[in-house]
Amino acid sequence: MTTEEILANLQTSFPGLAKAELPIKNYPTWTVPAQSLRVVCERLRSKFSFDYLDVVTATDWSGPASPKGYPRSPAVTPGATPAAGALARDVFEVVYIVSSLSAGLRICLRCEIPRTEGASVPSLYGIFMAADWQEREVYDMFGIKFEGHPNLIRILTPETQQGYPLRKDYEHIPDKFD
Amino acid sequence: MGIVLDNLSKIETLPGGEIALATSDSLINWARTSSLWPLTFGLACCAIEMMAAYAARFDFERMGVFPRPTPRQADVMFVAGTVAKKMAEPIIRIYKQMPEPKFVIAMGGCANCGGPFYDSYSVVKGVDKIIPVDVYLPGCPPRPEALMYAVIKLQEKIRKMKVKNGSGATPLQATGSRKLS
Amino acid sequence: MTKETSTAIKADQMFINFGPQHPSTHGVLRIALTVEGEVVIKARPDVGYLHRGMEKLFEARNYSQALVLTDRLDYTSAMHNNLAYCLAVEKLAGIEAPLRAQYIRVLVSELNRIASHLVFFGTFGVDMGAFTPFLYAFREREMALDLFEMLCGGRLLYSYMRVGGVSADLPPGWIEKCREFITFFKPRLKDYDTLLTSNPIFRSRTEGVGVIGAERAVSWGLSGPSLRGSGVNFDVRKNDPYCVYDKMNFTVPLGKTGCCFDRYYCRMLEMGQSAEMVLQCLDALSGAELNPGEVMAKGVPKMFKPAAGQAYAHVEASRGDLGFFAVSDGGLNPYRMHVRGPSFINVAILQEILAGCKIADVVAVLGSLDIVLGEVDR
Amino acid sequence: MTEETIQPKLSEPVFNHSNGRLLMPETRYWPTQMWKSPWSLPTYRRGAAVLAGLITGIAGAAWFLGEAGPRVAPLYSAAEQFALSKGVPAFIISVLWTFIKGAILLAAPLVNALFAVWWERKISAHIQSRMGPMYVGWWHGALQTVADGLKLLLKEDIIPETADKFVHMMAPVVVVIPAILAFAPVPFGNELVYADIDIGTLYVFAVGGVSVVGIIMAGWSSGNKFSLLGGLRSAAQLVSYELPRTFAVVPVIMLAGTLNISAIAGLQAGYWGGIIPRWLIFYPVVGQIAFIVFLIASVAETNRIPFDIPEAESELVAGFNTEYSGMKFALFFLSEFAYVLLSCLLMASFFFGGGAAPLPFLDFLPSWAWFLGKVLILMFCFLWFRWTFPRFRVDRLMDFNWKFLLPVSLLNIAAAGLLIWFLS
Repeated sequence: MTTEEILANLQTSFPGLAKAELPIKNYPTWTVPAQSLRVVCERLRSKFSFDYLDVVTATDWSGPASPKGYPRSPAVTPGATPAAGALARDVFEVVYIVSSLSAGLRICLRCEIPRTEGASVPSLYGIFMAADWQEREVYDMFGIKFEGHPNLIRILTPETQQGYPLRKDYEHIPDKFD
Repeated sequence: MGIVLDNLSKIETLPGGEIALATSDSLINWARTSSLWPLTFGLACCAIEMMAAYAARFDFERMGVFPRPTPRQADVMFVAGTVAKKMAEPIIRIYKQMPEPKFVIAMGGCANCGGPFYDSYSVVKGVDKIIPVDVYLPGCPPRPEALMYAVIKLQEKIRKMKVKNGSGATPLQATGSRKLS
Repeated sequence: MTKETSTAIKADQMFINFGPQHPSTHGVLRIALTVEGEVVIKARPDVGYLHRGMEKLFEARNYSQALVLTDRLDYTSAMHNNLAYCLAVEKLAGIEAPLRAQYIRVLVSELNRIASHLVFFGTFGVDMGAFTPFLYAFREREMALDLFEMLCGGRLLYSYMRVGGVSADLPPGWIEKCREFITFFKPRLKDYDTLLTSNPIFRSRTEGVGVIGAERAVSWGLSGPSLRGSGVNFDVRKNDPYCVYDKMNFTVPLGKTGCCFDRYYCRMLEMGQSAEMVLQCLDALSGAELNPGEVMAKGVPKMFKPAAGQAYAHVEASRGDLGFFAVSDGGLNPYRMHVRGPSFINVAILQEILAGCKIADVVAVLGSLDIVLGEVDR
Repeated sequence: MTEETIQPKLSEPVFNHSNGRLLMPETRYWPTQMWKSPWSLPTYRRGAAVLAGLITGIAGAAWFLGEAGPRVAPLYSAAEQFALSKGVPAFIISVLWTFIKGAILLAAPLVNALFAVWWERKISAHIQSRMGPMYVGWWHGALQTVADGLKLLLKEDIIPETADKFVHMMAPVVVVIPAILAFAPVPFGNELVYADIDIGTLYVFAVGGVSVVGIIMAGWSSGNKFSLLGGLRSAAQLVSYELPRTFAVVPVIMLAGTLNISAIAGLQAGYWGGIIPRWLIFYPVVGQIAFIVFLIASVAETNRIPFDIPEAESELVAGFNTEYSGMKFALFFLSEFAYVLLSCLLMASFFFGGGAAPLPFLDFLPSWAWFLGKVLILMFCFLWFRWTFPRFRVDRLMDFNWKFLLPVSLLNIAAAGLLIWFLS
């Protein structure tokens, strides 16, 4: 069964599911509305044997990274600031790559959520155990809450960390070690 | 043995005391330079080169460098790698657990000044911000030979230590780790 | 220590802080163990003691500069990191490396896999209390490092691969030296087996310890030898071939039960397969059909702006499926670069499989998963 | 893909391809060259020559010196005569003599520690294709242990805040004193024994068993969880392995008919058929099993790999001595090597005929030289095990003891009974 057929099959029950405009190269990329993410993944796993969660990550599309996010100003080369303002919009894009080891298929799921303080998506914990730490990492870096995750606390940064570092508007507050 | 070391400098007042003191200094320093026991403690990439220095080709044990797993029995700490802010407190604690006289070698660019992560939000830019450092060893990562060179430099430093100046510790060590704001 | 661990301890239990400074945590991992006598009741791995904010730093470097940071991820197999990064950026920018460069990439990746697995073999031996394998493994590893040093001047962190190829062709005499190394190395694998693998004490320490079933391994997203030790036949080199792996002739060793010994022995067998692949690459490279000297794609500037887009490329690194997710907005710097570190995902399973183990098994399980903290914490 | 914006000016890297560092044979060679023919390397030949010279030199010196026991006796009687003629009471002489002998005996574990630690480091290095200590002292790091000891003596002595201070301080003492006391009835050669008591075997095991209390004290009082676990592990291990160790000696006692160690060693003099020495290890089945059980249990008693779970470095950091620094730690080290020496001395006396020469025509060397040689060979076994085996897990260790060693040693006692019945 190809990914096209799977998509057609799923679209009958989830009309929000669609092919993404800007796909990941060489990967079938679908956009999923946040509310049906968990159900789609459950269906993918149970019906189409997509049992392996490769990646959970996110992108902050709000524009170029603020230089204040670095304790010392990085050596920014001229022209490094992005020219393409067209892509900038006020969303977080949560990216999942799931794969089926038996069928050798890989699908990228993308889920756009508005860029607010309490931005949240449903957690995939329970469907894929691999989501456990990867979601914690995304929470740590972006502050995106994963609803239903049993242990959503910071994982990589120290407890003294202020703010979410991978947000583009992150501003570093010097602490005692700087 | 602290009592002996503390009172050893009083020999100087005796006739011929200076010679005796110089002899005991050289004996003590010989012992200390000849058996520098580091802590088996690695942080990042440099730790692999540190392991290579212990291993067959470079064989640190030729110089009497014999790794100990616990800070209580160690003389020197190789801070081998990037010091993340989360790791800073444990490093200070380990340093405090080591018995005097204790030495620190900052191995690699990260431990010296932050290295390639000089502009990172979660890296301590140089381990000398949290503990006193005796020898700075540049490189990313330094070769095992370089680490041996750092140890030789540390030995040179130890040879200049005198019992007269504060129970044989280097001046910075006498005050312990720096106070954090 | 978080509140969660300090409150839930009963009178006959004890809380042990395993790490971050501990001889056998392979870096600065911390495991919060609740033990009852010698038996672990609960384990909570705590990572982040080497968090360097690498993904943030990628956004402040251009594509060539960012390559240097990738070396520091999994520092025992830097070539794989370089390769995965280069593949992702090449995909993003639409560059294709020349065939000779692809062969060299496969060659050095496999050589680095040998070096990396030797570190595993040595440190696993130390975890088990046998110190000598460590020295033997490092003796052979030094030879592989000599070859790398000849190739690019670096012993540990290479930055040898570049976007569009590799930085330099093989130096004269390298191929013969490499063959010499492989012929020396293959009999040493038997030595390792006699020294450690066939030791009954070692077998009793590892067999049936830390069993991860196939389904559980897949669900937790394990990859690499840790996954294959559980009998799941998944290898990126076979299932999603990159470079010239589709032309290579090799088998993927599989374990049966998923215990520590299976994971260990998968790695040992993989070294033999890697040695075979190195020989195949050397044969191809010493022939005349691959143009000597043509190791960089033509017209790749030092600084470039890929068109806006997203790409994901993954390789089979020594520790598993290493992926780079790159997003470009058309600027000089990556807009976002995410690293799927196999160690990071592999180490998460510790919280489940350590419960019920002995304290001595903690080091066995941890050692058999073969994590590198640089990749876990990034 | 867009055109380049800035082209940084960098000089091309220059590689010295033809002779990189790799290809310089004087400074670095690959193990391949070593593997082909190690004897082609001058260092190998020189090392072998030095080793052969050392062995012959020591043997020659031993031959020249001859038996120590018979030479000491006339010295002692002459000194006694001299003192008696000056009017010193006899009991003072005997007390003084006891003290002098005690001081000489005390030197044995101390000198042994200095030597054995260096030797262990050299042996381990050569097993692992390294060199070991090289630069400290005049020859091959000969003074390495002296430097280590001096440095440890001068280190700060830390007593942790959470420690039970008195017990923490006493623990090394409790470990070391029995280790030295246990040497009293052990012979170092014919007539070279401090206290030739009749219950020597019993005494050694009884006194040696006290050290475990010190280890438990160390583990408990340190206020460190790793130490505590190490102490508990050592309590379980040492008490368990005492049993097979003692039972392994029972056949020896049955065959010899005495508990006096030097008498046991003396009974093994002589040869069967003029060739095979009448050592206990050559008694069919019983001797070999007793020796192997005793060897294994001795390795376990001395906390060495594969039985070093009380100080398992990769699990418990340093086990019971995690919190010990400076000289206290050195005392633990000293006692460990003292027990290794003691085990080797016991094995040499029980199973290898003490000071008897292995072949009749070799008895021109004095008994203490044979004793020393046997002890060194047995000690080498201890070091060899340490650098070859992995470590047992704690429950497997107990299984091994209770389910294998103990039954075997009990069966061996029965077999010894059969053998005695058969011989008589």
